[in-house]
Amino acid sequence: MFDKLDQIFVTALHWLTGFLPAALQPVVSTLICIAFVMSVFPGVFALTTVLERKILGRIQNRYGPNRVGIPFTKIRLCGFGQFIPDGIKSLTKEDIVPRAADKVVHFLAPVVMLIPVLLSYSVLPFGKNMTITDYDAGLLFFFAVGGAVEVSVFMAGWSSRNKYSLLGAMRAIAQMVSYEIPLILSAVTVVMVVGSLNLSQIVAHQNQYTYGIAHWHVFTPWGLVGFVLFFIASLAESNRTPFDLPEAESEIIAGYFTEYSGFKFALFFLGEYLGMFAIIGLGITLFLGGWTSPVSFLTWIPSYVWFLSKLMTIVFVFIWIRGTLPRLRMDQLMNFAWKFMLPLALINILVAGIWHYMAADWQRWLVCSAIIFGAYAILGRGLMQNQNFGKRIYRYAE
Amino acid sequence: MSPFFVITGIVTLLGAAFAMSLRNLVHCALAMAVAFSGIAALYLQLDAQFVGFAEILVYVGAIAILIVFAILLTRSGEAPEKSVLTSGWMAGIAVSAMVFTILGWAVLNSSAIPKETPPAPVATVKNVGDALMTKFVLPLEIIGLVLTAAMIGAVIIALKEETNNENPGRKS
Amino acid sequence: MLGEQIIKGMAVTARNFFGSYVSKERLTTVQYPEEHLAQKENTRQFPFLVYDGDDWEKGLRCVACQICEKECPPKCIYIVKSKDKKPDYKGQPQLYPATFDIDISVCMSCQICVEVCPFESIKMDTKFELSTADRFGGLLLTKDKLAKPNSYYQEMHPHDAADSDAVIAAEKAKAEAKAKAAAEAKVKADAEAKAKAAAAAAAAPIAAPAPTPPPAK
Amino acid sequence: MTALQGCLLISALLFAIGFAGAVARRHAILVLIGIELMLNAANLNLIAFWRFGPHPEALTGFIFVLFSMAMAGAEAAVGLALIIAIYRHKKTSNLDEVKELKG
Repeated sequence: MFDKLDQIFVTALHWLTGFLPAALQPVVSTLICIAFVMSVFPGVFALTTVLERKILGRIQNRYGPNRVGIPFTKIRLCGFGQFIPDGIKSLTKEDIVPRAADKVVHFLAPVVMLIPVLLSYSVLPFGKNMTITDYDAGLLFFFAVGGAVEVSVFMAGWSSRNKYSLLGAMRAIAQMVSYEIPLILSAVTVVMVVGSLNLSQIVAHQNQYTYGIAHWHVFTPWGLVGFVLFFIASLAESNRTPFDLPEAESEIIAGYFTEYSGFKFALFFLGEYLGMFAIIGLGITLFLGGWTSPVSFLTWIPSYVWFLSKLMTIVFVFIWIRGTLPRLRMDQLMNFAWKFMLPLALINILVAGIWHYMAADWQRWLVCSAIIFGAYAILGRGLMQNQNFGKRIYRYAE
Repeated sequence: MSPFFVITGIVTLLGAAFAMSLRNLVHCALAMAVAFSGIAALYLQLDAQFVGFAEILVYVGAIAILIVFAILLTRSGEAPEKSVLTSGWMAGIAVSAMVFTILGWAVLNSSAIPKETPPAPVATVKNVGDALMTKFVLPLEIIGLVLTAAMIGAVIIALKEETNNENPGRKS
Repeated sequence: MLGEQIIKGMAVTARNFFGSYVSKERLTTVQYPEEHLAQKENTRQFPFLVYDGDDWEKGLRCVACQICEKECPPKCIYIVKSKDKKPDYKGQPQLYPATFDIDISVCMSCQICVEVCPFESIKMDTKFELSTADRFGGLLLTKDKLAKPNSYYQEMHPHDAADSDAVIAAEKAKAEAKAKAAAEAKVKADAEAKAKAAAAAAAAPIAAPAPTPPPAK
Repeated sequence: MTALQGCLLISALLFAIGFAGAVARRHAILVLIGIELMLNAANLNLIAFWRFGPHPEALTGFIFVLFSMAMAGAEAAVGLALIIAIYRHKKTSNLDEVKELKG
């Protein structure tokens, strides 16, 4: 019974494509999968925009949006209909292109932003047997298409012919390039231990239980550090606070999409949130067991429910962090990436190697935890002692 | 040859042609990114997934961005007023056309080219990793060394020369 | 150690987040259309015309002197004098406004019309939810929409209303005294003293319903 | 025309385009782009011969391409650093103007 519920989407897909001739089946099945991704995740995006405003409001002791419900009725749904007027508003606004802008590049930038982001969903396992394309090198694919986002950011920033746009784009690219290294290095630990770049196999490796507790990678010393590093780097990759320098409102208006309005702005907004979900989904797959349940007696809950609830939990933490932390300065951002996260990620790779080759008993816990804790203490101390930046120098002020 | 392969090839070649012929350097760099994505798609159709993904990661994700940064740092983002071609451009294009003619003739008339398409080979990540760690372990190490040397060299070349104490910068 | 302060900060925001669901006192905002904040007494929005008695046409204090029309900085008042006359509260025959329009889309709530009015007939209202679908006709308030009873004014601005009532009472008393003086023209000095006494006496009982007026405003 | 010949033709044309651009354009960065295109043409050749050759299980061409990509990365980094250094020195990145060694 629960197995059937778990596999309901897979069965439905097979059932639907079963009516068609064999030559058409792969095409139609692909189209259905694309429709699935294009409907579920923008839906989650719409929900998250409201949720973000509500949670931020509650953190600041306000109500947040609580009015708009189902249109033409009195039902309010606690304001979760807010995304409908927001969407209508952004779709019907005037689309302004600056006169000096490079029209073609300006037009293409949001499209180029959205394509790699949507492509990256194709390798994520949303549930049991629910990976759209099970590439052998799925992880590499994810990072490869993630790199193409930088090109679109540059296109948006450069083509607008606006100093704020260009500054925002440069900041965004510098930040993405810097934080991609700890991101990939923290994912490498998982690849080392599992021995595969295939995301389904990474999840399958975590789908075992001892004493009723799952073998999630986050429950090991190297996995915990890897997850924390991955989490911080994914905050930076998706331009979220405290790493939202590329779109710091108080300094450079909206960064690289300052000159975008209407539908194109909505596309950027969508692309940014979808990118955030994708990278969270990857983090869940690598460290939080993907679609598996944490304890063995809850395995009857369908796998996609587990995936989505983990996704929403991490999105909540992202919003919580946004409501808590102020924005970093550019030098602090770079210091943190290169002087703290990169060494810690390298040490973590060493620890993962030690973990892999030591016998599975309490000694390896002790050794690995000791190395990681020592490294964290030393690196953290170094980072905190570097706080005296001296007198600020304004090079162009005189 | 499937039609999809032909289309990808045409896109790649168009991207390359635009990358070499547009006036604005940033457009050239973006067209180059298109050409590299096309090459990655060609690799995917030749059953070389790993190389295709690596191509996107290295060329689109890193080298295109690097080139774009260099364009902005050398302030050549705007199209120049003067001619963009060298003095001997006609000879250069003639030579390249000749190269293509000879290569094309050789490709079309070669007897060494097998007529039948062999079945798709398996290049899983595991195979590639095994090969890199056994047969090609020495080249791999050398590549690592070369990359490190290149990185350090690039940093040293691009580093600002220390002038007098006019701008001491932040104390760390 | 690194990260300690971050965790402390996260705890603070988490406390606020959950606390806002538990205790209503934490929430600082008001759910506006359903809940209103109490207004300050000196709130002013747009002018209205005061009338005495029950019939607004008869009791309108305005005599169409057009001072407010002339003084209005954005020129949002439009008055047409009547041809005939009707008795005012003193019994004197006076003109009255045949048309009295205020365009509140132009009005800037400066209160100058109130300051200059010698007849205590124009005052400031506190109604602010005046949005309408018709931006020209809907915001042009005519005489019938502007006229509001004195009791409404007393309720809205008790202190100011008491002042204005006192002024009117004094005027009335003065007028009565004058009438008396005209009747008893012969004993002038005596009548004047009497009138003063009557004025003092008349002020007290009429001002009584309102709270005690402050000495100076 | 077989698939291998198609690949080789595409790669030959790509090489010719890259070569023509590298020779005919005067901007240093464009020359670098031309060189990258030529390198990619060679890589495409290697992959095509690996795919259609007699011994694909040996993975020689495949791994050669991976190494050549790493080299291309190193080359681009050093080349662009040189261009930036020259620009800082001479305030131009036009190749016709930087042909003197004295400076």
